[in-house]
Amino acid sequence: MEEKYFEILAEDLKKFVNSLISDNFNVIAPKDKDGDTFYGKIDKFDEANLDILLPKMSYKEYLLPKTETLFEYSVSGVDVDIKDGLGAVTGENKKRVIFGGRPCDAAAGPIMDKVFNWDYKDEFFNERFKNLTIISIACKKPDNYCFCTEMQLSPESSYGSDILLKKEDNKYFAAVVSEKGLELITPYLSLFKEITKAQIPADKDWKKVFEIEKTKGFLDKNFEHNYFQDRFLSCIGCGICTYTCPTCHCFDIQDEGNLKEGRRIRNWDSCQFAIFTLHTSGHNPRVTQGDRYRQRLMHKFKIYSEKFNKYLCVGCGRCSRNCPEDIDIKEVVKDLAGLI
Amino acid sequence: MENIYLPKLAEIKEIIQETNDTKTIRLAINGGSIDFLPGQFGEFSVIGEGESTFGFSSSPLRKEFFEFSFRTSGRATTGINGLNPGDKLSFRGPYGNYFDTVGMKGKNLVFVGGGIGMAPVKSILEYCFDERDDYGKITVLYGARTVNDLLYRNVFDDWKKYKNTEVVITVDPGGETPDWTGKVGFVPTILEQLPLKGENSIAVVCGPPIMIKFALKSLEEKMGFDKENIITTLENRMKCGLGKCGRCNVGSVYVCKDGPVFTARELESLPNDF
Amino acid sequence: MEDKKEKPVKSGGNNVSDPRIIAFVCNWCTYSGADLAGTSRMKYSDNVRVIKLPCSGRIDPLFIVEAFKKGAKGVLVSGCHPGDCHYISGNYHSRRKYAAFRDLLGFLGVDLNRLEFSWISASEGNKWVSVINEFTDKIKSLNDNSSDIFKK
Amino acid sequence: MANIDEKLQKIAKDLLESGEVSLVIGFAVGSNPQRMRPVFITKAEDANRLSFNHHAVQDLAVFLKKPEVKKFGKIGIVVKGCDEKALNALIQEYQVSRDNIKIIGVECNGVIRQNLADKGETAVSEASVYDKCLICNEHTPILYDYLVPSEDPKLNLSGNLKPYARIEELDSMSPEEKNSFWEKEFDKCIKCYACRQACPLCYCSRCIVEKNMPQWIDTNLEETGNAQWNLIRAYHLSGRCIGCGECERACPVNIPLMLINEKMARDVNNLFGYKSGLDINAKPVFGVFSESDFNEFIK
Repeated sequence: MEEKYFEILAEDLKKFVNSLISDNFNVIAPKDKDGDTFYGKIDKFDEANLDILLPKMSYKEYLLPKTETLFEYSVSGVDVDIKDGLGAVTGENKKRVIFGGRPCDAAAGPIMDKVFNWDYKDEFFNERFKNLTIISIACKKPDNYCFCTEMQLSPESSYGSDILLKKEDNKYFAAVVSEKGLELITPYLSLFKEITKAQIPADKDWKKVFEIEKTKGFLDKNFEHNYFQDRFLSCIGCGICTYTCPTCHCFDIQDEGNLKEGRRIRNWDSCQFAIFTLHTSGHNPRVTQGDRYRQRLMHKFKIYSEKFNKYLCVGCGRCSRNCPEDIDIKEVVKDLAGLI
Repeated sequence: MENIYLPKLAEIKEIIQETNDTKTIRLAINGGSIDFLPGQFGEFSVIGEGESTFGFSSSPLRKEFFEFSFRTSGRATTGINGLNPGDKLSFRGPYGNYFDTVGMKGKNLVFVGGGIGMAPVKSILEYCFDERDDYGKITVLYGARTVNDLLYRNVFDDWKKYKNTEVVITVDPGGETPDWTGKVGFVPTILEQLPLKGENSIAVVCGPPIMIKFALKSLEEKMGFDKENIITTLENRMKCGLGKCGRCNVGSVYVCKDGPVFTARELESLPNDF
Repeated sequence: MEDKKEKPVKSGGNNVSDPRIIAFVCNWCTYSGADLAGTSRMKYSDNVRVIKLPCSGRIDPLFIVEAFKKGAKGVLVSGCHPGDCHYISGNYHSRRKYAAFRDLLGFLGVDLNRLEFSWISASEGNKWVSVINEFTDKIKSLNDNSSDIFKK
Repeated sequence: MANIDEKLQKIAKDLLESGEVSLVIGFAVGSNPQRMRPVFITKAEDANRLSFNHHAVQDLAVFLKKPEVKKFGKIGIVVKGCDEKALNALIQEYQVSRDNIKIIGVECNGVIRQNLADKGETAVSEASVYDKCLICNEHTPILYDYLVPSEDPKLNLSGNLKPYARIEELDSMSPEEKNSFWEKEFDKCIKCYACRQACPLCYCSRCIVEKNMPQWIDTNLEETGNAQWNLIRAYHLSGRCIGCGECERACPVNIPLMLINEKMARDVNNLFGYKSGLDINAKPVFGVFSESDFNEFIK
């Protein structure tokens, strides 16, 4: 689609979001809770915290819920009755809008989309993705943990967003980059004033600190390098980095219930757990935490990129900020880029 | 719109107790087999106990049933172990790549299996028997720890009946019984005693990692097999089988999609992560 | 699926008037006590399902959680009187465990009226009957809508 | 501050040079000046990386359960008072041998809450430290081989702030109210198991949630599975938790886990007169019993 550009006053943006809510959209925005900020459903515009750099968790759960029912079953005798779980997802007719997220979070959508559709089509994901409209706000001031610029994005990138807002004083510039975005604002066009691309302030020249290709180059050749074992002695093997990550998508499939009735579900899972690859025989290909953290790096910066020509990382830095033992992935990736 | 995680229900036709902890289960959907190719696998489960990954062990050309073999060890297999003929088993698949049966045509074939690793080998082996005229000499070498650990004992004699075919069964030293008439020795050792040449030949190897390691060495170094002509199948922990759940990736491959069948050449380029 | 959940409820179901109670009992004292009640033709509420274990020391708190998880409206744990344990000290150990576990459940919002502990010896058939009857009455009197953290 | 760092570095250097230990686990400056991180020193010349200040929130005793760390054999470890209690509990439970460990105790007058530190807080005060610091009786570690004294002023307690005040609030609520409070909290849980992994006393090589025959704890990340997991985690730590607060600090969704842990610690103390982690020769509270134990709840 040809991009369209608009200008909207801060007060009109508020009106716009409030109208979305009253028109039955589920609006998800950064929201203060227990002294931190998380994505959550808002009932009015003022509940959204648009000043925070990034909420503590990503909004991945709106694409890949923590637990998803794949199907429900009931058994009588030798007969098994299976009720497709997809029905419940398509039943969620109410459309969701993610409002006030950052470009890095938005970029995670298309990155995950590749995994869920590269071969078999995962309709659970697709159905949710289809019904999600993403309005992001460009960052002015990334912090030290951010590295989206190195990850082929930027604090002002519109990749993955449907509408990208840029704030200036008391107004916002809106770049509508998808049909979905245009469709969303069309009923409210009176609040927007169409402008040309030239009228939007140009992106800043964001400087890279390191070259991610070099990190990949290191990972290509140094599977057995001591770095992994030494550096990740301080990793305690919790799943925080993977669970707060907007792009980590690994899951587990489990049956829950009894032999009469129950459901098959998929749950979030993490490559940082020893049990992730543990075979029933007791053999585990990834014995140490170093092996497991290496796998996370490999998956993000090598395996995924070799398949899909992009990286499985948007540089949001959540894993670093949330790590209880202060393992900073930006530092790690930079180290690796320097080692080659 | 299709839910790719939704299983089909297959009816159990027959259960063959192979050893005291392994069984082969013969299944049918709508009274017959499904379309699959040798080397592929499926996700099998008793609904309520979780899925488990097994390779098919029957020839896809035998249309009345399809089968897999399993060893009872965890929750899913314990559940399957409790089933009887007539019960339903949930099944997803077939998934993964397969043996290059076309490329094998006209070649001499060597099949090497160890323990329960014989299951996927049996599928391709019986496929080749079913199309016997397409292939050259067939040599089967199968070994297990003890006589009682040998699977498929009921079909060894059938295999021997095919023309131009040599079937060698061996057990590890100490695993023989007084009336054992087969060989005694580890699979790689016995393999080296066989009159095999790498020219115009393809070897299919599957078994425990240590057996694969030494068998590959023997085939390459002693018999002159080219790495492209040695084929094995990998087993990683899998959940979805669809290239999504992220569990089985090694190097830059998803074993469930890009595998499980790999040549020794391809294995060489993978990191030691399986 | 929805209609199938509404199966006809047999005795000891999950409705208010007929709540299911799971009793974890020790093999040596309480089970024999219950047995005595039975052989003496004493009548007691039939809502209870007895699960026999070697000793009250074997009754892991996980069992209690599991019972609630599966829909039990009440759980009774019962073993030998202090000093009478067949294994000398099993019931002393379990008493400590349960004092703490009970506190924890209470703190997390489980209605402690649904969890009962008792010492019943092999000769106390009468006590078994009264404990079961009283417990059943208590559970029936509770507001069934009180949710608990194990179930939706 | 620098004085403390020098002392720590000297001790570590001597220990490594003399071969008394092959690894020193300590703190070093982290990814920003308001963060400290664990550091693993194996060479005497690297000892100068060691540092300590009121941002050293981690409990380093947690690393002693890692097989990769155990391999080092004799280990020196930098601990605050609360962390040292974890060591005591580990020694009590035969997880760590006193002979294999050199305890480098540091006096601590409180560590600053990490979310405040990340927002720029650098001063130790009643309002900026964790609740655990407000009730701490072990500012000086109980057991140590070396002690590095603090140069921070003593924590000034006004008494106006009530640590873990919500415990009493909850205690006075009805079961329904408590239930709905915890339901909301557990609903946030994402089962990342950071609470377990960050806990120095959660050392089982295979956790109960990782066992599926039988499946005691539902695998879902919804109400039922989350509640069961949090209940069992708390139960396994009652009478053992030493109150380092690492579970709560690590929790990415801010579940107030310390309310449960502290509640259980208080109850165990009330019921059995036992506080964990104080004495390496004491028997764990659930490993022993008394004939006169609390009996009122049993008919």
